[in-house]
Amino acid sequence: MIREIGQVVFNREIAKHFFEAEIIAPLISSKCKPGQFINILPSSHWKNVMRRPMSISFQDDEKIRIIYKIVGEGTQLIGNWKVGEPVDLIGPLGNYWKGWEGYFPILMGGGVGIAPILNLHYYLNSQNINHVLIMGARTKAEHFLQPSQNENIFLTTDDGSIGVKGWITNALNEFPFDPLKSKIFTCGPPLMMEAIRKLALDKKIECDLALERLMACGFGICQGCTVEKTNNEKGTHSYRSKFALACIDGPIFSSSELVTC
Amino acid sequence: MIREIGQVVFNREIAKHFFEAEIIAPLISSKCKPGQFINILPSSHWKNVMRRPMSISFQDDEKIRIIYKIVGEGTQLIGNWKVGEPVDLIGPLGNYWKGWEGYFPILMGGGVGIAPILNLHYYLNSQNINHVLIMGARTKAEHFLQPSQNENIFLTTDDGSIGVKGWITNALNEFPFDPLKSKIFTCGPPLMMEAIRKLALDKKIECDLALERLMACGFGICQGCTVEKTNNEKGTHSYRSKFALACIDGPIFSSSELVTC
Amino acid sequence: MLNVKIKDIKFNNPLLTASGTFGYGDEVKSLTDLSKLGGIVTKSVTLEPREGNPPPRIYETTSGMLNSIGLANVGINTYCEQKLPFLNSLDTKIIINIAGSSLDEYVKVLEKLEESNGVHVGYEINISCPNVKKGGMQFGVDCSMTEQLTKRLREKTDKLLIMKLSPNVTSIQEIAKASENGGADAVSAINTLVGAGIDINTRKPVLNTTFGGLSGPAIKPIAIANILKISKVVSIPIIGIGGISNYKDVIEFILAGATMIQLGTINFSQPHRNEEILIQLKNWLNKNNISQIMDLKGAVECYS
Amino acid sequence: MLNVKIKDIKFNNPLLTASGTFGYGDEVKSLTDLSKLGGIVTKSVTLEPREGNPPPRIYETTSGMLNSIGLANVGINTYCEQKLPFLNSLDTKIIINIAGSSLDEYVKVLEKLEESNGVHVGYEINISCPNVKKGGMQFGVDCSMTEQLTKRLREKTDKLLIMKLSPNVTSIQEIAKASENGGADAVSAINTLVGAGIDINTRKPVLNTTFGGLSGPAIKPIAIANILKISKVVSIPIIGIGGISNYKDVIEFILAGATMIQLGTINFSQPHRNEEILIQLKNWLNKNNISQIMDLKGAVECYS
Ligand SMILES: Cc1cc2nc3c(=O)[nH]c(=O)nc-3n(C[C@H](O)[C@H](O)[C@H](O)COP(=O)(O)OP(=O)(O)OC[C@H]3O[C@@H](n4cnc5c(N)ncnc54)[C@H](O)[C@@H]3O)c2cc1C
Ligand SMILES: Cc1cc2nc3c(=O)[nH]c(=O)nc-3n(C[C@H](O)[C@H](O)[C@H](O)COP(=O)(O)OP(=O)(O)OC[C@H]3O[C@@H](n4cnc5c(N)ncnc54)[C@H](O)[C@@H]3O)c2cc1C
Ligand SMILES: Cc1cc2nc3c(=O)[nH]c(=O)nc-3n(C[C@H](O)[C@H](O)[C@H](O)COP(=O)(O)O)c2cc1C
Ligand SMILES: Cc1cc2nc3c(=O)[nH]c(=O)nc-3n(C[C@H](O)[C@H](O)[C@H](O)COP(=O)(O)O)c2cc1C
Ligand code: FES
Ligand code: FES
Repeated sequence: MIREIGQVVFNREIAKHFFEAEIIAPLISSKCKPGQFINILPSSHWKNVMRRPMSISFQDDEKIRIIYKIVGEGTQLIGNWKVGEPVDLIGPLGNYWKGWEGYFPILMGGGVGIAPILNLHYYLNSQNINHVLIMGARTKAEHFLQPSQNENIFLTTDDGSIGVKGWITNALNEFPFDPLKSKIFTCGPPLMMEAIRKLALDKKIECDLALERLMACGFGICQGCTVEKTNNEKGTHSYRSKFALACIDGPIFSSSELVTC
Repeated sequence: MIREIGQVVFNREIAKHFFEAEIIAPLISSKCKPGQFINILPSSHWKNVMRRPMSISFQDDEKIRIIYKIVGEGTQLIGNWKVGEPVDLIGPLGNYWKGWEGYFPILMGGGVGIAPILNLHYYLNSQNINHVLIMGARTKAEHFLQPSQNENIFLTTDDGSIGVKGWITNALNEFPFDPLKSKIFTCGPPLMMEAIRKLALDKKIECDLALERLMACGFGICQGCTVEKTNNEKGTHSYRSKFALACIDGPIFSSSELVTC
Repeated sequence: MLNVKIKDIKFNNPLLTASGTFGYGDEVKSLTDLSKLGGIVTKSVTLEPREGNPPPRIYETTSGMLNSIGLANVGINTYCEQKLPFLNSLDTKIIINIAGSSLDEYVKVLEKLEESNGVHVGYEINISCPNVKKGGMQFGVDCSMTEQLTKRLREKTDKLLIMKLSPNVTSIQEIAKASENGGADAVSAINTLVGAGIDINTRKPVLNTTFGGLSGPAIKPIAIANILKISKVVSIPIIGIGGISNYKDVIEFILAGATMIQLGTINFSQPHRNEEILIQLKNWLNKNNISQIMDLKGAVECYS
Repeated sequence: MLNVKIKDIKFNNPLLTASGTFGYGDEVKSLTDLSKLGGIVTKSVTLEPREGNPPPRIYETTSGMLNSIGLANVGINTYCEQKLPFLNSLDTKIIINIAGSSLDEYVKVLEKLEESNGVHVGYEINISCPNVKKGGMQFGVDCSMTEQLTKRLREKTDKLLIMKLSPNVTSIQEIAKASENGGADAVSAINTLVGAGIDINTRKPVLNTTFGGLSGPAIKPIAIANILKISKVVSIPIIGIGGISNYKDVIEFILAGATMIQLGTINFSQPHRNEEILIQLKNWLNKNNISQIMDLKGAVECYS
């Protein structure tokens, strides 16, 4: 984890309400792994006391990308980033996706939760690991991928305007899989993740979920990004076995260890 | 006094460190008088609790102009105004230049204090009232007017790079005038104004000065923009005869009623 | 949908303007429609005229400001002669804020106002001004003084009697209870927090008096905490003050237990904000199917 | 030019990190050079491990934040085993912050640390945490408790003993004097201010515990006022805390009377800020021909 001043390569709308920015940040990009995130200072005039965390949606040796929705002041400032502008980042942060060996990976991303899922998708592709990618959105205009039965890419929309209509979980009926030999990797809105978590527990499918919590630091010092865990195993960090920290113990947790998403 | 959403016509650098913006604001421009000011919300995201006051440097039936220096966050945001952008103004505020009847007006502006002086200069020109205009700056690059003996326009610079070298008061030796029949109208940095005030008192020249004070409201309700006055005449507003308010009793005061600039 | 009641007084909506941040209404009337307000709380008036503190009196801080105006005002006699007629002419409810340096002074000012032809609906008693040497805050930090003062004023008036509380105390609950025991119809909170600043170049304090009162959005979380605390211990209405700048803040204060609120520092940069807030409040209530804003009063749902 | 001394301990510069905002240094060491710091004040440690408060524990406010971490920590035993060796290895001065629910608890924790092989230079005693039900702030608002606690701890250690004061009191001066009377080497101020917030959509408090502590630039004017007040009544050094985010703030606190300062909330977004501040402090002192930063201590020039 380091602080790096990156440089914006592009910053554009890729679908309705969805933006993508590419940043030259060789130190972070050469270290990060799919599932990790960065913590962003939206502008040098930023007066709020917290940075804004964003998952890494793509990485190569030199560059990283983020995919974001404009929801408030911070993301609005990020939306204003100009090409060539220097941007202040801390990263890579958090744990990363793992444990697909011996499983058939089912990747499920909804809303801006697609970012860390997409990065995993690229990684599995690069390793020629067969998997399924399901992306959920409210409507066609919010999708920026094409569905492709061949490549195992499925889309869902609330209104059925493209892909499978309804909840993202409906897409699980579109292809055959063995619950006991599959593992879900998911990120998205809390309600969506909670539905997937319950389904996974129900059907005994392995499932890892990337959570969002309000983060003051992103690297373990404020202890604010608490995630309540079910198992209270007494360990050295007894105080973190009940309340884990999303930024260093997570953001990725297993469905079984969470009380709720 | 009203709140008006103006629209930026232009916003450009007119000399080193000096910027000028023109704003369509028919309600304010049709009411204001030379010497008055507006109070500006630098941007709709402005998180500070105070607006930023600026003197009106030019006015016609529809438009007003301001001349400003970028010194902090507020003026930086004003510097970012784009053509066509809506801007939130309150004005016209304060009292205005008056009392030149029977006097030869000597206008002296220094730094950004040129703004209200310039507007008076335009007005006197429009009324064919003979007067002198003296503008002071540190160096040639900060001047945006040409000196002109014909038009009675004199410049001074600290370094002598254009016009008269040294203090703005030096320019008073460049033309003949009768102290007892002249009146100085001035605005500029506190030290400059204090020098002019003392000179005026000394030489018994009538002198009105436009002061700057930190202003929370600009229209008389916060009572923060206090100016200490010499004469303690007991009146109805006894509490304002010792401590006047720069925004409604001023910003223009007579040299004799001030304790200091 | 927005109207609220304190004792027998009906206000069209819960928005008041805070003392010292709206003058007497005359300066602002070209900037906002005063008749739309729930009411105006006037700048503190004292027995004698006060010239206030020497400059500098205000300073901008991060998301807030410091002030040490020092209760500059015309004094109660001039007030009755010159300000009351104008206040009487306004189409909104007037609450007159009173300050003093001794119990007697408060009482005398109130008596003069009771004898006047003012049509004001009540009084807000400033026992919490941090910016004067004598009086002001010394009352607001002492329970028995507060109770005594409230009692004496209560004897003199049937109009609304509101005690304005200071946050600069270990327990605001006790002062609130003392006010209730003394017979106040309501308490308002909070006044400003004691703050200071120093100019590093001149080494001088940013205020002539060194210490002043901090107001603005910066203090809102402190104000909310105080409303929550007070609402647990008194049953009289609470008027919430402190850093309110938009309709969401108004709802937050009401959820915390406030019956009305006051807009303060926001009036300086956005004197028309009250009008915007009223429209947005109505829209929000409609969208959320809430028929009366007072259904939200104290409706916060604490975790445990 | 930047070095300062408290009792016999020399610090390279006046910058400490505030308890609970810098972990134990391990998490941050890849983001900033710890050896450049004047020192680190560690997260409060208690006798038993504490899991802290349930989520949500933090919330962003206008130019500040609320927290109710609730002293989550590993407890003194694990601390001595696992944290001390790392702290010992750091090339900077360590001050260990202690919290407790009773006088005895504070004393026991301090005793354990005295018996340990820690090379820390002193203790900061948190008598001002607003986020735990028992202990914490109940000490910090009571003079005789404060004096008693200070005395008992003083008997047990020759290391630096610093009492950390709460601003949530009517008179911080009295608590500061009690600390001095009890034998403290210094006081630090301020801890967070009690604050709260409510989510208007869910109607739930923004913190699980309803009340939390407000920190960040919003509170700086309040912190400065407290430093000025304390510096009038005690002669022991003051360590200034509260909303510091740049070198100008550091100078402002020192002019107000602080000998050292602590960076708190700023560490979350700018963990390297201390390094920038050191460079800027030196430049500023050079530009102003000031040879020792301590020449500025308490050098504020009040108007009257
Ligand atoms: C690990 C992690 C990864 C994330 N990845 C993405 C991503 O890839 N794309 C994306 O669009 N969004 C992502 N988010 C959410 C993103 O951080 C928020 O949308 C953003 O912070 C909003 O900031 P704002 O100032 O625009 O909005 P605000 O108006 O300030 O806040 C809107 C909401 O955003 C959330 N938020 C605000 N500040 C923070 C913070 N410091 N930490 C966490 N949440 C915050 C809160 O839920 C808040 O209610 C991620 C969050 C986390 C914790
Ligand atoms: C009546 C009046 C007329 C003015 N006319 C002009 C003008 O024509 N051109 C021009 O460039 N400047 C003018 N000023 C000064 C101008 O208001 C400040 O330069 C501006 O407010 C700085 O804001 P900032 O956020 O950029 O800087 P900041 O960093 O916030 O402040 C820098 C300095 O600007 C001054 N300032 C800041 N806020 C205010 C405020 N609310 N009221 C008064 N002063 C403030 C203070 O002295 C402060 O120390 C005028 C001021 C007054 C009172
Ligand atoms: C410039 C100024 C002057 C004030 N004068 C008074 C006053 O005369 N009497 C009073 O009771 N409160 C006075 N106050 C306090 C406000 O009424 C209010 O309690 C405080 O500012 C907090 O609210 P805010 O954060 O919305 O401004 C004053 C506040 C400011 C900023
Ligand atoms: C998240 C968080 C946790 C804190 N934990 C502690 C603590 O454990 N012990 C303590 O004495 N102070 C604690 N504090 C208070 C800080 O040390 C400091 O006094 C306060 O935040 C004010 O400084 P600031 O405005 O610079 O943050 C904590 C503050 C924050 C924001
Ligand atoms: S965000 Fe600070 S500990 Fe996780
Ligand atoms: S600026 Fe508010 S009274 Fe003058």
